[in-house]
This record gives sequence, structure tokens and C-alpha cells, in this order.
Amino acid sequence: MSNQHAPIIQTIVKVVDRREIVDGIFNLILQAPEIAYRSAPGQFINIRCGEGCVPLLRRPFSISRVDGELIELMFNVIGHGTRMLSSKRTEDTLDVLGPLGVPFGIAGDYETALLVGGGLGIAPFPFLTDFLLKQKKEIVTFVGARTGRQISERHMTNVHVATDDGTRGLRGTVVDLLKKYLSGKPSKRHKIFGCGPTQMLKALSELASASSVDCELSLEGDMACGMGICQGCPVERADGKKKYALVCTEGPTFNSNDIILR
Amino acid sequence: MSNQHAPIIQTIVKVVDRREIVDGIFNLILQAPEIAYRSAPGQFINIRCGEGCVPLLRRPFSISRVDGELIELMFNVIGHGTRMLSSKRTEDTLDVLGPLGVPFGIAGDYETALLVGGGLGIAPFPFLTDFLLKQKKEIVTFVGARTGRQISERHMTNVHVATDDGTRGLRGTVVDLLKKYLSGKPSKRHKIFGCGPTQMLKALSELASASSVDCELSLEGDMACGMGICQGCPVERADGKKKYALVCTEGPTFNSNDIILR
Amino acid sequence: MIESFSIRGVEFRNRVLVASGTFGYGDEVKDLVDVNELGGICTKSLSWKPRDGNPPRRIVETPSGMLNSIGLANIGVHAFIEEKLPYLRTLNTAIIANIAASSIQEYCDVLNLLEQQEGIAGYEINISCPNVKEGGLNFGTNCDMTRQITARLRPLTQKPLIMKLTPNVTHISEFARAVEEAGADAVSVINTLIGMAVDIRARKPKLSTVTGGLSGPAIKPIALAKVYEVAQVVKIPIIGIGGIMTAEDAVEFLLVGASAVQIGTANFIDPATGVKVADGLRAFAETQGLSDVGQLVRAMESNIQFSVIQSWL
Amino acid sequence: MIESFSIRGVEFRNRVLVASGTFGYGDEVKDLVDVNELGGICTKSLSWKPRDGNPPRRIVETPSGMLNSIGLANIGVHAFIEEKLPYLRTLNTAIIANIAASSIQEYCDVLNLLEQQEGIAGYEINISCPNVKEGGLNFGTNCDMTRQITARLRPLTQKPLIMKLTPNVTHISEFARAVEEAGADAVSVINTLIGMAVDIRARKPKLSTVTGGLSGPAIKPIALAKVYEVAQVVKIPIIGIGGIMTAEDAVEFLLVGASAVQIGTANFIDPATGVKVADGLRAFAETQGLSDVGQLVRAMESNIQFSVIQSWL
Ligand SMILES: Cc1cc2nc3c(=O)[nH]c(=O)nc-3n(C[C@H](O)[C@H](O)[C@H](O)COP(=O)(O)OP(=O)(O)OC[C@H]3O[C@@H](n4cnc5c(N)ncnc54)[C@H](O)[C@@H]3O)c2cc1C
Ligand SMILES: Cc1cc2nc3c(=O)[nH]c(=O)nc-3n(C[C@H](O)[C@H](O)[C@H](O)COP(=O)(O)OP(=O)(O)OC[C@H]3O[C@@H](n4cnc5c(N)ncnc54)[C@H](O)[C@@H]3O)c2cc1C
Ligand SMILES: Cc1cc2nc3c(=O)[nH]c(=O)nc-3n(C[C@H](O)[C@H](O)[C@H](O)COP(=O)(O)O)c2cc1C
Ligand SMILES: Cc1cc2nc3c(=O)[nH]c(=O)nc-3n(C[C@H](O)[C@H](O)[C@H](O)COP(=O)(O)O)c2cc1C
Ligand code: FES
Ligand code: FES
Repeated sequence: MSNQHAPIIQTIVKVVDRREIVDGIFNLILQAPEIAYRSAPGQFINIRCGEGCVPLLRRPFSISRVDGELIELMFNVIGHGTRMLSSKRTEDTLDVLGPLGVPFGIAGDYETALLVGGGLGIAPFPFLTDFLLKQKKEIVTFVGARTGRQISERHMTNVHVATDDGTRGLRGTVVDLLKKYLSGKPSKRHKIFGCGPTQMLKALSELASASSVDCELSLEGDMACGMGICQGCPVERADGKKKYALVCTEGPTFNSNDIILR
Repeated sequence: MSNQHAPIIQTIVKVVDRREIVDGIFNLILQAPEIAYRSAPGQFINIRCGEGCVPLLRRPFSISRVDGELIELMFNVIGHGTRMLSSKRTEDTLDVLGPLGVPFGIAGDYETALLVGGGLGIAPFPFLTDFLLKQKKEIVTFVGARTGRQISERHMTNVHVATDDGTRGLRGTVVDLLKKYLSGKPSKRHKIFGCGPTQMLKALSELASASSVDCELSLEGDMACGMGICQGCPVERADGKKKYALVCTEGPTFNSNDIILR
Repeated sequence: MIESFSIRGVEFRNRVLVASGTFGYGDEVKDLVDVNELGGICTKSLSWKPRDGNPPRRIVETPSGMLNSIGLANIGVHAFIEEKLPYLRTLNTAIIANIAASSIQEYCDVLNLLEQQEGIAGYEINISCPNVKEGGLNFGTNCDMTRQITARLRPLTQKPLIMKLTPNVTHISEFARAVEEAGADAVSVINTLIGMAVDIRARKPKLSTVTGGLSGPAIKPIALAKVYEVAQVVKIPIIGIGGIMTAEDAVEFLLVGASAVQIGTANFIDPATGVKVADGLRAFAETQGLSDVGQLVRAMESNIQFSVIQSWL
Repeated sequence: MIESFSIRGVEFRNRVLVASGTFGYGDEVKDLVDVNELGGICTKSLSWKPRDGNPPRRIVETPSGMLNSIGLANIGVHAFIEEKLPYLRTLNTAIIANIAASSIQEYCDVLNLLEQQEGIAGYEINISCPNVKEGGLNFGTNCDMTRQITARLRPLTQKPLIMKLTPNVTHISEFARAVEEAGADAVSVINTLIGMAVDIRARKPKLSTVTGGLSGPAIKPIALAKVYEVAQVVKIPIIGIGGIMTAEDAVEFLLVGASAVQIGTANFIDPATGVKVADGLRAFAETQGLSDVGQLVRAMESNIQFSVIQSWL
């Protein structure tokens, strides 16, 4: 839980491409050199999806991948903001703030990184994968989704799948899948990187501490500003010093030991 | 000032085409058979420009022309609603209510119809022109605009032009232009059809009564509903019976003798 | 699926009514809407004499809302009875006559006259009106006045008496309690909020009357909080109003304590909103495994005390 | 073009400040905004002890607005003095310390402590806080309390004392008059409106505290009407707040009576909004042929009497 202040940039970026990669999941590629060059896996950007008052606030998205000057997002349509993003076309522009938040803590003497993503929680993994590969880490990726059609393996490596309806991979949750994998393996050689719905992260965090595996989590949550000025995004801290940390500036990534999920 | 209730239809229509005909003025062509078949010049439709809460209310537009199943609109970008309309593409759909309002009163023993439009006030004239030509009326059209680049003569006939900056036609207002034309002509052979900003209509109405020419005006004004349920669109009546008429259901066209413009 | 509910023995076919001033007298849009699918129609506010209403401009759009300053333009209760009521009587939905006045006596006179007519299911009393005796002070912002109006009207009718409260007060729950004590059968919550807009180039207010009433989705969060506040203190049914566009919005109002809802501004965008919301409520209740839409009423769970006055904002 | 104005001798470089709680302590976004181009910075509300704030969820977006229930999370006045003030002192803009408290004594204590520090231009008092002595009743909805707080704080400082009024009252002008009489140098109008939102599937309030404060463009029409109402009764400067996104919005506030404005929610979307609004105000004044932005203040023409309480809605 670091309090570092990366310089945030507000910039108008161009949409280079937008496509639906699997059922209902979109990729948006933005030409954003200033952000691309300074960001690290686990950070996010905050996008103004339209010009008017609806949606009013920016919408946060993990930086899913960086390729030279380009940054890639991965999202599904939830409401107004994501609907507007999903209809962007090449040459459209977007007002973006970033890079925001604290990157995943990738330090440690682990050999194998276990990337565990539920739903759109996989969004930061392509970027994280590239990064870890450069660090010569081994990677095993665990992806959970409601159904097989919603699974994307794009830019991820060594992917194991779990689906709620059993149409692909294990029928069950991605945490079940990881548990199966972990059983019998020496814990000190692993580090978990988890991202997804809070309930999944809670289960993951419990599994990590039960198996004594170091674990980094990336949280979602409602944000008004994304840059520490509204106090709108608290998460409970595990140490007693302060009750809450801010997800936007002290996260969105936390070591699982530092926070309490409810 | 009739109180007739044409059956209003609410329908989803398809955008057939959208183009910028002259500087800043757009044409939108909609496939709206139920409305096309029942409408008459001077009537309008009320469009939901987007899906969200901004803009909240529908936006009223004159039916500019009818061609078989198609209706044509002519508009310029003023604010949010018209900006959204100007970015519609072929195959997009729009939620439309219409036809609304009372058509121009075209009856009378005049031979020559004088169509007088300021700015986007020309919008209903293509439809009116087609209609009057079928009635074997002669037509002279007077078009006023800020500058020459904003003049469109599409689907109008016998067009005389005035511009504020003198870049085309007479330098002056369209009412000045009409005054020049009328001077010395026998008044009973004419009927004026005017549409444009309220101050122009006021001047036109004064000229008409000074020259004893029958005169129909089409008013604009802020509308919430366009169908007589909000009481939001009053215009002062000339007779003493009631103080106000509703522009949306008793207009937007009125004989100039029936109303008082301020 | 049970959809109906009743107030003082009068049954409403479902829990979605259309709000006063936003559906005319019910006949203007009959081609567009099957009004018999509505729970009820609240008429435009009726006064003793016809009212011309305010000069233009009467309407201004604002972000996710609108301001109006209609000035209660209406044809007057006599013309209503002659010209509108015969048609309304033919409908198979509850007709609620909404009454506005500038003196307590006028409220009584209008109600008395309507009492002699067939076809009116009940009354909704608009107290967001200037009291001429008090120099134009709004009845509805004075708790005593509000109570008095209710107490004076109560003995005049056996039909449902619904008091429509204004949100422009510090504690709306005090007003709700007062009208409940004075015999009201229900409260409608809320009327519009006072707002304004300025034409910066002309340096003039956009509305001819300077201020007007704000309505639409912009006010929904405020309306919900007002309904919730009222629900903490009264037992009589609450009719929730304010910015409802969809069935989901209506569910929010039911959960916080409304027994029914009214659709206002949304009618201007789509006059069939009421019917669609009623359909949507039924569908939502089905997906929730309920047998009666009414099971949603006051069904919000909250383990913390009501906090309108206690929270740090 | 003159842009500055002053309150009790303290000069503000222009008429655009950033609102309390929406700009942190002024240091979080220093990379993004040239804060020296702002007329002033109102700090997050400071209480005697640090406050953790409310449990999540604290933020809900609504149509053209947002609800917040931060619970005045703040680092406390001591940490503010040690950690934040040294940086703020280096700035070339007016630092207004906003104070929140749960007793009159706490207001006095915080102000007294800040009085001993360098670098604070003035105080803004947030009275939208629960009074623990009165069972949590909001100070700001009680006119007497509001007056008392002002009267108790007045003798403690020679710096500008700005009372920030809540809109959740029937007649905000009474509160404005009370604080003017009690010696306030200015009023900030408005704080947030009480609102709520419900998660219909979970059947729970979206905010952990049930209700929260509504802000953003949705409330602009209400805020304008409140500023206008206050402008009818007080002579001290009014700082207009509520939903300002653009210079045009700010002009509306000046015309109805505000001497300056504060930018709140808009900072979350673009932290440079304040600077842009200040630029836009200057440009607008130029196009209007003015030599001083202040010539827009109270410059609305209206030939009709103030009608908040007199209109038929
Ligand atoms: C740091 C961070 C990184 C994120 N990265 C990604 C990403 O890479 N890809 C991605 O698809 N999403 C991501 N999200 C979530 C994303 O921001 C939301 O999906 C988006 O804000 C929804 O906006 P909207 O306007 O479409 O929906 P809204 O209209 O805001 O929401 C519609 C409904 O969905 C609910 N809702 C909103 N957000 C969520 C949520 N996260 N989970 C469940 N319900 C929700 C709302 O309460 C509302 O009821 C991230 C969030 C955070 C905080
Ligand atoms: C019966 C009728 C027929 C109409 N026909 C046409 C037509 O054929 N073509 C056309 O271009 N327009 C027409 N209009 C006007 C058109 O409805 C408006 O231009 C449109 O509503 C603007 O919407 P908006 O959301 O783009 O602007 P808004 O955001 O609503 O308005 C932006 C600003 O412009 C002001 N404004 C809005 N409308 C007008 C106006 N009419 N004149 C001056 N200022 C205004 C607003 O007060 C606001 O300050 C007609 C209006 C009526 C009532
Ligand atoms: C144009 C307009 C006219 C209204 N006229 C009346 C009226 O005559 N009597 C009344 O009690 N309420 C009147 N109202 C208030 C509505 O009935 C309703 O209480 C308010 O608009 C809030 O609901 P909404 O946000 O769904 O519109 C009017 C509202 C609007 C927008
Ligand atoms: C997230 C948030 C936090 C706020 N915190 C405070 C606060 O600590 N003290 C205060 O006086 N006002 C606070 N406010 C109120 C704002 O200063 C402002 O009065 C209000 O939001 C209306 O302005 P706006 O619509 O421009 O946001 C807060 C507002 C928001 C949105
Ligand atoms: S989102 Fe504003 S502080 Fe985190
Ligand atoms: S616009 Fe509603 S009555 Fe005319």
C-alpha cells in the first residue's frame, strides 16, 4: 500500500480501434503516448464517456495492455457510459485522465505468478503478463466467466478456465480452479494476482492466506474522481492506523493482507 | 385557429439519409409512412433525440417535405438535441410523434402565395411549395439569412434573397425584401405565409396588416409535450375570449389576425 | 399477479397513476395511450374560475429536468364538469380530481361542486398555491395552513382525500403527520421543487415568473428521500412522485414506502409511460417471485436508522 | 479586465473558488491544475479530530448529478496544519479553511487553532452537520442554532467569516438574514440537497447511510433560486454554488446575486474546471463590453417581484 504520486495527465486521445472480441466484451485501442509510456500493470485511466451531463462522472478502466503509444481497454456494456464507449469509432476522441492508482506489487522471490480473474477482472492481465514475462516469471492464468462464450485468452498465457455453467473448463468458480491447482504445490514459489468482483476477491484472499501465498488484489468500486479528492472510494484497512484506504490513490491494487473485504 | 384533432402517431422511424445541405444546415430524411401520408404543410413532428435524460424532452421540427413514405427535416445545430440529430446515420432509428399541430390555412382567393422565411423558418416551405403548386397557385419565395452561405433554395421556387451582411441578394431583412416587392402590387391577389424568429414574424404581421394582405404565420416556441397536455406553449390571442392559445395544438400556424406577438 | 390497491375503499386497478398537470384532462392523448390501463388519472389542477396561466415563457429544460411556470392554467371546475367529465366517466380507471385554490373557501367550493357529480373517484389537493389572504405565502409551506385545509375538506366528502405535499420545506414529515391527523386518506409526495434559470445574454430570467417548478429525473433522488422521510411517520398510503421514467424508478419509490406512484414529466416524452411502468412493475414483481406488486411496498431493508437529519453531508 | 473582489479586506484574485470537499486539500491535483489561477481554495471540512468517514458505498451517480455520503472524512485540523498548510502557504491564491463540527465548542476550537497559523485567508463554516447535543439534528436547519454559531465565532477572528448554508430548509433567506445580523461577512449558497437511491434487486439503499447529499448540474436550477432568494434580503456577498460546469453557469449565478462562485462536483470530472470557468468569465465579460467581471453581479433585470413564495407552481 504505497502512497506514491505518479504524475497524472489529462489528455485528449484518439480512438484507433474498437472491436467486440468475444460475446459482449469490447476492446478499445487508444493512441495515448503520454499515458502509455508511464503506466504499469494494475493502473487505470478515467474516461469521460460523453460530453453532456449523463453520464456525469468519468468511468474508470484498467489499462489492459500497452503497445508502444497505444493503450488497450477491455470492457463490457453495463450502463450508459460503457454503452457510449462501445459505439466509439476510429478517429473519435476521448478525454482521459491517467495513469491512475498504484500498480500491482510484482516484487518478491516467487517463480510463478498466478493470475486469477473473474469476468472482466481479466482486463489488466495482458499488460501484467507482458510485464512479468520480461521479469522472467512463469505465469499460470485462471479465468472465470459465466459461460464459455465470454472467455477471452487474448494476450494471456497458460490459461485455465472455469465457467458457472460448465460450458468450458471446470464447472465452478475460478477460485475453485485455483484451489485445485494449488493443492500439493509448495506455496513459497507462487504469488497470486487477483482481479474481479469483490466476493471473488474475498474468497481468493481467504484461499491465499490459508495456503500462505502472497497475494495482490485489484479492487473495483464506485469512484467519483479517481484522483483522491472526493474520498468516495474507501476500503477497510487491516492495520489499525486509519480505518479506510482510498481505492483510487492507495489502490486499486492492494496486498491482500493490508485490507479487509466485506 | 382550429382545434381539430388529427390522430397523432408515436412511431419508431428509420433514418434514410442525413446530409449538410449548406453551411451548418442539415437535412434528415426519415422513413415514416404513417406520418408522411397524413401530414399537411405547417405541421411538425416531435423527436426524441437520444435515449437518456439529456436532452430530456422531445424536440419539435417542421415537416419540411414529404416524398412518398419519406419525410424530410431541415435544421441547424443549436444545442444538445440538434447536435445528436446531426450525427445520426443511415439505419439509425428515432422515436417520433406526429403529425402535430394545425397545417397552414391555404384557403382563400389569392393567386400568388408569398412564402417568407427567416433563417430556418424556410423549413416548412418545400412541403408548402409542393402543396400550393398542386393547387395551381403562383409562388414567390423570400428567404432571409445572416449570410449568403446559409441560403438554400432546395425544393423552393422563384426565390428572392436578403442577407444581413449583403453577401447575397438584398442587404437587409427578408421583411424589407417583401416590402419592396409588395409596393405597388394589388393586395387582394396575395397571401403571405411566414415562418421564422418571433421578431421577424412581428414585423411581417405588421406589414401584412398595413398592406391588407392575408397572412399565415408559423410560430416557434418552447414546448414540453407538443400535444396539448402541459400548457407550456401559450401565445396571446387577439380575440377576448381566452387570453392564450396553445402553439402546439391550436398552432403552430395562425392567421396573423388571431394572435398578438410581443 | 395482484396489481390493484385501494384507498378508503376505492380500488385502483394498478399502482401507477398519471400526475396532475402532465396528462391534461385525460382526453388529449387518448389516441396514443390506452388510459384504461392506468391505475388512475389525476386531472390538471382545477380552480373555481378558469385561469389563463402565466405569460410565456413557461417551460425551460435543465440538465435531466425541466422548469415549468404554467400558473395553473385550467378551464375551471365548471367547464371541467361540462366538457371533460362526461368523457372521463366513460373510462375504466380512477379519476382523481386535483384541486387548486387561493383561499380555503375556494378549495371547499370546488370540492363541494365536484361532490355533486358522478364519476370522480377521489380528490387530490394541490396546496402549492399562493394564499391571497396571506400576501401570497404558499399554503403548502405552512404546516398549520396545511392542517387547516385538510380539516376543512375532510367533512365535505366520503371519498379519498389525498393531500399533495410540497418538497420546499425543511421537514416534510411534519406536514405529512399534520394531514394524517387532520383526516387525510393519503399523501402525494412530491410536487415540484423551486428552481430558476437565467438567459445570460438578455440578463433576464428565462421564465416569465422568475422561478418555477423543477421536475423530471434530476429530482428523483430528492423525491425518494422525501417519500422515505414521510414513510417514517405516517401510516396512510403515500403516492410517490418525482422523476419516474421507468418501472425500476417506480420500484425504488415502492421500496422506500410509496403504495403507488405517479408519472409526471415522463408523459411529455412518452404519454404511454404510465402504462409501460405498470407493465414493468408487474414483470419485475414476477421476476422477484411475488404474487402482489404491493409486496414491494416498504420492503427496503436497512439496518441503520433514518438519517435525513443526522448525517454528515 | 478587473477580475478580483474582496471580502472583509481580503482580496481574491478572481471570482471562482473551488468548493469544500471537491478539491481535497489542494495538493492532490497540483500536477493537473495551476491552482494559482483560482480565486481561492476551500479546504475539505476540518474537524477537531480526524474522521474516518462513512462506510462504503459513499458515491452514487444520478441523472445529471451525484449523491455522496462521505461523512466528512478528514485528517483533522492538527494534521491539516502540519501536513497540508505548509504547502498551501506557498500558493498565490486565497486559502479558505472550511470547518465542520458536532458542537458549537468544536467550531470555536478548530477556528481558534487555525487563527494561530499563518496562511489562512478566511473561514467557511459548514453547518450541515449533526448537532450531537440535539440528538443529531442538523445545525443548519435550525435558524437559531445557525445564528448562535455565527455569533460565537464572530469575535474569534478578524478574518472573513463565511457561513455555508444548507438548502434543505423552507426559507433559506431567513438563515441568510440571521447570519448577516450575527456578523457573518458572506454566505455560501448552497451545500448539497438531501437525496437517496435504492438498489432495487438488493432492496437496500445504495448509500451506506441511506440518504446523502445531491450535487451537480441536476441541482443548478434549485441553487440559482436559493441564491436569488438570499440576494433579496442580504447585503453581504453571496458565494453561489451548485452544479456549475461552465462559465455560462457561473454568469447565471452572478446575475442573480452571487459575488463569486464555487466549483464542486465539476472538479471530479475536470479538476481544471475552476480555472476554465475563471477564463470563461473574463472572456464573457469582454464580449459584453465590461471592464470588471463584478459588473455582472446582481445585474439580472426583472420587472416582476420576487416570486418564490408567491407563484402558482
Ligand atoms: C479501478 C477500476 C478499474 C476498472 N476496470 C474495468 C475494466 O477494465 N473493464 C471493465 O469492463 N470495467 C472496469 N471497471 C468497472 C467500470 O468502471 C464500470 O463497469 C463502469 O463504470 C460502468 O459504467 P456505466 O456507465 O456503463 O454503468 P453505470 O450506469 O455506471 O452502472 C450501471 C449499473 O451497474 C452498476 N455498476 C457499476 N459499476 C459496476 C461494477 N463494477 N460492478 C457491478 N455493478 C456495477 C451501477 O451501480 C449501476 O446500477 C473498473 C472499475 C474500477 C474502479
Ligand atoms: C413547431 C416548431 C417547429 C420547428 N421547426 C424547426 C425546423 O424545422 N428546423 C429547425 O432547425 N428548428 C425548428 N424548430 C426549433 C427547434 O425545435 C429547436 O432549434 C430545437 O428544439 C433546439 O434543440 P437543441 O436541443 O438543439 O437546443 P437546446 O439545447 O434546446 O437550446 C440551446 C439554446 O438555444 C435556445 N433555443 C432553443 N430553441 C430555440 C429557438 N427556436 N430559437 C432560439 N433559441 C432557441 C435555448 O433556449 C437554449 O438556450 C421548431 C420549433 C417549433 C416549436
Ligand atoms: C408542466 C407541469 C405542470 C404541472 N401542473 C400541476 C398541477 O396543475 N397541479 C399539481 O398538483 N401538480 C402539477 N405538476 C406537478 C406534477 O404533478 C408532479 O408532482 C411533479 O412534476 C413531479 O413529478 P415528475 O418529476 O414526474 O414530473 C405539474 C408539473 C409539470 C411539469
Ligand atoms: C463528494 C463531496 C464532498 C463534499 N464535502 C464537503 C465538505 O466537506 N464540506 C462542505 O462544506 N461541503 C462539501 N460538499 C459540498 C460542496 O462543497 C458543494 O456545496 C456542493 O457539492 C454543491 O456544489 P456542486 O453541485 O458544484 O458540487 C461536498 C460535495 C461533494 C460532492
Ligand atoms: S474516487 Fe475520489 S477519492 Fe477515490
Ligand atoms: S407544448 Fe405542451 S401544451 Fe403545447
